[in-house]
Amino acid sequence: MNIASSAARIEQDVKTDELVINMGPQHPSTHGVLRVILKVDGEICLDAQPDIGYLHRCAEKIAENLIYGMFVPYTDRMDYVSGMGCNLGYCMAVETVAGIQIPPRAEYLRVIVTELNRIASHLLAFGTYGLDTGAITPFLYGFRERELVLDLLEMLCGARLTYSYIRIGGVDGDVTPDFMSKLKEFIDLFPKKIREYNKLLTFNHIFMKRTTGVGVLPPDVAIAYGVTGPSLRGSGVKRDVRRDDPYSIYDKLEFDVPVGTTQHGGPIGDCWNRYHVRMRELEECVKILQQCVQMMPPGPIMVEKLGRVKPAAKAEAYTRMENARGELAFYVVSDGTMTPARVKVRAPSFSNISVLPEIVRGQMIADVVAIIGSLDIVLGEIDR
Amino acid sequence: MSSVTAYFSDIYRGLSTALVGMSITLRYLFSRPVTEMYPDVKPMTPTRYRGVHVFEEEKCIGCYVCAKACPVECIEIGVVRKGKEIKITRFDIDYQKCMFCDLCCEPCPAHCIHMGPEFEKASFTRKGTILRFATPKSLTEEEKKVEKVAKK
Amino acid sequence: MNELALNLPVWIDQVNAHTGLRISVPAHLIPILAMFLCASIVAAAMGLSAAVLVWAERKLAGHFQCRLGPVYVGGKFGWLQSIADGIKLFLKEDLIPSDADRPLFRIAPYPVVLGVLLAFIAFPISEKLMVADLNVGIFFILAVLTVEVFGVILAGWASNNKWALIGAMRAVAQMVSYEIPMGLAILPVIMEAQSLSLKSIVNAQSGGILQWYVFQSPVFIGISFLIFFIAALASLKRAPFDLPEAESELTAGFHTEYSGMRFSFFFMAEYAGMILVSGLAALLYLGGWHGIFQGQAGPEWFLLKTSFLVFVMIWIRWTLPRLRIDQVVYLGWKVLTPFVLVCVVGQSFLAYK
Amino acid sequence: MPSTLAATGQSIAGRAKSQFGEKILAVEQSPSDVVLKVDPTVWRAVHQFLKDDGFDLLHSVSAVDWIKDGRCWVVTHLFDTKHLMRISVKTEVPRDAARVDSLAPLWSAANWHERECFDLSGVTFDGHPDLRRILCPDDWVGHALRKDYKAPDHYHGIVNNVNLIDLDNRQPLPDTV
Repeated sequence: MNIASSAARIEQDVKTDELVINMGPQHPSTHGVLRVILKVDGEICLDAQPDIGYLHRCAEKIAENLIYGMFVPYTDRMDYVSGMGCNLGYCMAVETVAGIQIPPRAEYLRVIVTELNRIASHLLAFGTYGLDTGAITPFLYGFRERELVLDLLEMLCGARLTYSYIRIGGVDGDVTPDFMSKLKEFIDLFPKKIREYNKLLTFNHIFMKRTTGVGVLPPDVAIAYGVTGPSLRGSGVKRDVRRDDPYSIYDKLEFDVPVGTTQHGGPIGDCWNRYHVRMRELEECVKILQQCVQMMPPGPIMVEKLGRVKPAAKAEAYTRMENARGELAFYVVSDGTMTPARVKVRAPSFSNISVLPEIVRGQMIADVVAIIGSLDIVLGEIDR
Repeated sequence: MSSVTAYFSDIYRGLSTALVGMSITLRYLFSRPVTEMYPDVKPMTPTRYRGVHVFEEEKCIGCYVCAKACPVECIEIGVVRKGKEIKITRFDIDYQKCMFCDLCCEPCPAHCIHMGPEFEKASFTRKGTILRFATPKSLTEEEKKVEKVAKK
Repeated sequence: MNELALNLPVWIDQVNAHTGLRISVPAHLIPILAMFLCASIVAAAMGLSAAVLVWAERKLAGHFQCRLGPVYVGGKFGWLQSIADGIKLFLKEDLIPSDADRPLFRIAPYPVVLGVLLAFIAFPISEKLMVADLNVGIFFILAVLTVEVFGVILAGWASNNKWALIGAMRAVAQMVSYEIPMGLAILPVIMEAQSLSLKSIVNAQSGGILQWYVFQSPVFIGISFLIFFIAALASLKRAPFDLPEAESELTAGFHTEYSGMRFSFFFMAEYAGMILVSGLAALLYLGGWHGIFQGQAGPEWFLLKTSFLVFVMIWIRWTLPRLRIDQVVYLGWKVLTPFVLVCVVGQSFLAYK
Repeated sequence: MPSTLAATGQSIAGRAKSQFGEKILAVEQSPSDVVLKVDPTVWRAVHQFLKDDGFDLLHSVSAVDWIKDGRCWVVTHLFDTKHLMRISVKTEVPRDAARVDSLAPLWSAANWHERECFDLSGVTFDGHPDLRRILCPDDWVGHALRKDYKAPDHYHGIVNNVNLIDLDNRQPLPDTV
């Protein structure tokens, strides 16, 4: 694209002013309360500085004042779109630091709910990305299927958004036969719907023109900024914690790690790639769910006699897990009491959004929206 | 691909994919809507639904375990103990704070508090969101002295 | 209108005879009275049809998206929804931002409505039903539609809001770009009909579906019909060309700061414009009030065709993503304009008999 | 459950030990990482060494406040995306003068992570290009994750302390600062 160079030429010929625009915190497409300070020259964006913190609750401080198990409901409210992932990340960290082994059935249940939640989260990303690019109907279609997932999760844990289903030492409740039949129904139905989404939005020519070659994130820049998850995989880097460092039962499951391609006729790492990686991950989620349903062993779902979680003093663990948005890590340090000395949350969106200034330069205002949407951020997690 | 063919294939693909998308939306125009008519038709909440608590006062032993387990300290309990006799004078839950996390119900030794199916407890005042579960009791002066009210 | 002016004294006499009143109107006031009557009929019809259309769009949008759309207001189907919305907008406070250019901010909505309103003057619904059969009807409509641009840029500038300004800039770039393919797309039809009067253009298409211009000359006029429709979408700022008010980018574009009645003027102009350009397409390309078979004619045919085109507009809006401004301008100048030029040249050879 | 990659940092830890000698205070094994305890003076040099060795992804920068010891940990977690290796680097600084060198010249990611660490834990990073608060407002007082931190009751007239809100009759707000 030579937009930037032509902009420079116009700047030489005609003396024009730059316009500083405040995008957010109340703006329809900043996905929450992100504020971006845009410096534009007409329609072309010269600089963008994200400003975060509007949703800051200092959850890490709250964690220091609660006993280990009590912090689980708060993790739901970080990445509120995929709360199960946050539950799992925190519980894994505490279990690692306290040396708790959880029963196999609980592991399967954990994977089922996190993958279901990943589907819900990616559907939201799909729908809102449609909205960002101006197509309203895909959003409703995405939410229609997301509703099915939420109904499933509601059946299992009684809540639709803030689950706190995964607890330290296991999970909150066992599946019911009703749940399993509904889950199988969903697994059968969903691949058809993915094909429909692809027809409606992914391969729509206007949509492809809007996203191809826009916001190209080279792999080295992505890694330098600590970008992880689908956004990194969109740049062609095949890194997925579920594959590289299988936690829970992911080593027993077969699934692909989709990465960005050039099949759409654009560079690797553009918005379309980041978006399409998510769409292909939906298919992989269905695969994982199918395997989990078949392989799930009987048994207890909670550690017997968990007792008090009281790790040794100065014990620490830094557990990473692949949440819908990237590598979510919890750094738990114990001081030998019932409450942790420090819980640090490494939120994937925090690093993902920090790369924004790097990739919006020279793009147009409409592209800024497309880029923010393709990074798929959740502000609850960035600000914590 | 030369730029001429690219130009024409762009136009062709623009039109054809638009028509494909329009055929999908047209199909849904004639399919049944999925809207739930919420205020008219109440949705069925599943059995494990975590709504407003259900409190069984006769079972409660006033042990404060639920209040201690609450991460947000939204439960306030008042108990009068006279020997083996237990009188629950207060059992208030502040639904401004409650996260509906179910952590209070798990440790209860008497199984007297559960999450219920009710979820419509909006109120116009802050006070209205504090639900008092215990039946009101008149206390004697002596009982008032031994009444123990605690949040945690 | 002239017929109305001729009939008015007769009607007044009849009213006087029936009621015993003694209304007498001086002869020189009769044309003015007729003008007022016509104007108010057009304005009322436009307002009413815009209201119906808003409801229809919401209802259709709902069903396209597996929702229901409005259901409560007015008993079944929420058919009074847009009336209720209208009342709400009437009663709302008319907010003007403190840093706005107040006089400009106040007058900006009027040119927008004015353009569409004026265009209805030369707009025939059937053989008889029209305000004025201008001999330059189509030219007049295209000319007054352009007035809307003034209102939009005024609104964007006077709001003193950066988003509104960008929206207005986009609107102007887009509407000016698409005037050209839209105007050129009409040329083949005019060449074929040898007239600028809409009435004679339609009457040249009488005699069954094959006489409609789209089917008379399916290649050149057919393509120019498609181009006219796309260009009309763009100049109406309808999705997928809704960049001036792109809600995900510019919150609401040029009318971000407007509320209440002034906002509803923008809204009404958009919907009245939809009816206008759909009707125009029906008149120019689809035989206007002539039916599918020979001898069938009447306003119902015209309304049917218009509402079908309006339905297609709604359908497109609820399916497609939005383009980017450079792509919109590219489409206007590099795709539609060359194609329509080919159509014009081709049709001029065909028309040379 | 210990991570399968927990011990992947052992070999590089050994090499770092021979490179920096005394300055590497200890090499520990946590359930998830090899933890390299280093002297604050070689903070950036060790990271430079690790980055040159292939640790291209800075996962996080965090600080742990140990008020009883009067010390403060600054911890980074690194990841090598090509060879799938991970390591953690830890240093101890006095909590009153918590300063280390910034890693922003090495990893772009460090910019925001260090800003967050400065904002919440009050660690100063020397050589950081733009060390401002990131989550809290610029005029916020104190660093929330310090153990001796007390949240203010009011902030610009907004009541911050829940216990000060009278549910029955709300007091008029104090004058804004």
